Amino acid sequence: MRVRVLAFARVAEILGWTRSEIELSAGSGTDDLWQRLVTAAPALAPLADSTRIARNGRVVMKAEPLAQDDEIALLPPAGGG
Amino acid sequence: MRVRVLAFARVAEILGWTRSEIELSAGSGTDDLWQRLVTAAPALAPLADSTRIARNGRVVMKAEPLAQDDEIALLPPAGGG
Amino acid sequence: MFSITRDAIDPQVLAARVTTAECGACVTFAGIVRSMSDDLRPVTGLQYEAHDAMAVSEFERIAAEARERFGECRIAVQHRTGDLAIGEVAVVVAVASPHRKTAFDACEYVIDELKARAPIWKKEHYASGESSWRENDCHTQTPSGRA
Amino acid sequence: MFSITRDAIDPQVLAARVTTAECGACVTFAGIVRSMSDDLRPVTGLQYEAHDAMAVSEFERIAAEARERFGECRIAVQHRTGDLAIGEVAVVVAVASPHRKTAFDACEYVIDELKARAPIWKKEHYASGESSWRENDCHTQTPSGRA
Repeated sequence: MRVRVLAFARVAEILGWTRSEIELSAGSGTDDLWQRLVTAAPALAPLADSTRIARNGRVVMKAEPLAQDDEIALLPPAGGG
Repeated sequence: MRVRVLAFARVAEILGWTRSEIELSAGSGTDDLWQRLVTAAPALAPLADSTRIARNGRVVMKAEPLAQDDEIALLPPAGGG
Repeated sequence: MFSITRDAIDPQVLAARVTTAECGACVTFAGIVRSMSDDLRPVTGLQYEAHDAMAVSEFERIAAEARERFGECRIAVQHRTGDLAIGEVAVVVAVASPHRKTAFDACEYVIDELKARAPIWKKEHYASGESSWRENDCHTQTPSGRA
Repeated sequence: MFSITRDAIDPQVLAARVTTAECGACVTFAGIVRSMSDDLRPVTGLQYEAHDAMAVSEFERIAAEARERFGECRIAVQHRTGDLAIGEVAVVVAVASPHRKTAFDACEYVIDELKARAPIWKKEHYASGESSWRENDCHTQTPSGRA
């Protein structure tokens, strides 16, 4: 299963990319994806509480199973305006 | 003693003019001027409570003596904006 | 920063005039001639007149009060007089400040007080051919100089 | 009425877009790049990025909330992304309504909520050569999807 991940602001700087396609085993959820990203970039770990995860444009309130071609966005705290 | 009188809005329509020079006897006050205007245009009388009088750019709080060349403005309730 | 004009008002000109490099927020209020009166009569146009000098003095006083109440900010006020058509801008209040709360509060205060206190008058012309001078609600009843 | 753009924003265009013949009031908020950060460091410029589609959806939700809370009004929101210099407009909220109280309240609500909720991020670049991502105060703490 392949999902598209969008990273923004501080999170993008830590990951070193703003968009990436990531291959996950079937049945993986948003929590597994986050864990995968933290393993690759441990500096992400402290941002766990402040980073919201959106799946296909909607912020997920707790871990959700992923589906092929999902768009997952990693959203740091808002700073607009 | 001669004063310059400016009238606005409804008051100007009743008086039939927007500016006029009026000759008053020495010692006259804003109250005498108002009375003079009401005599000439009785339809002004009902506007007594709502019309403020300004002398040289300042609203007078009670009757004040007039001086030669004063500018007296007759101000209906505000309607700007 | 404070004026009465017979010409069309450009809100953007006032906004630019108040905004400096220290300002993060600019709030602009534009009062526009509506096609309908408060009592729901179709309006064809408005006519404004003012005691220009006294109106400008009142704008200055109101702006000083706003700065005292809400904090440092830059304020511009322009009101138009003469005949205005539907959709034309009758008055603009522009306020710029480092933070937005001050700008919002000051802008609303200035237009509220302007409507209540500034020596400016408005005549509504109706589709029926009638017309009438419209008074704003006035929260301060000032004594007059008649007695 | 709601958009993210990489081009310069003209507040007057948004104001004109929301104003109809029924509107007597138009309140416009412009957020401008300041020369000084909140912690008083000299700023040379800002860099904004956004999740464009989610930001626009959030603008729409916030505007619907504002209409429900404060009454019928027309609302436009535009936020810029990319590199902005001091004095440039980062965001504009324009609200037009028959009466001014609705326009003021709705405009302030929209910018307050936009800053708290919209997926938009700002990096400040300082005269010192340093830079940092700045977060707004967020009154709604939304749970995340990690556990």
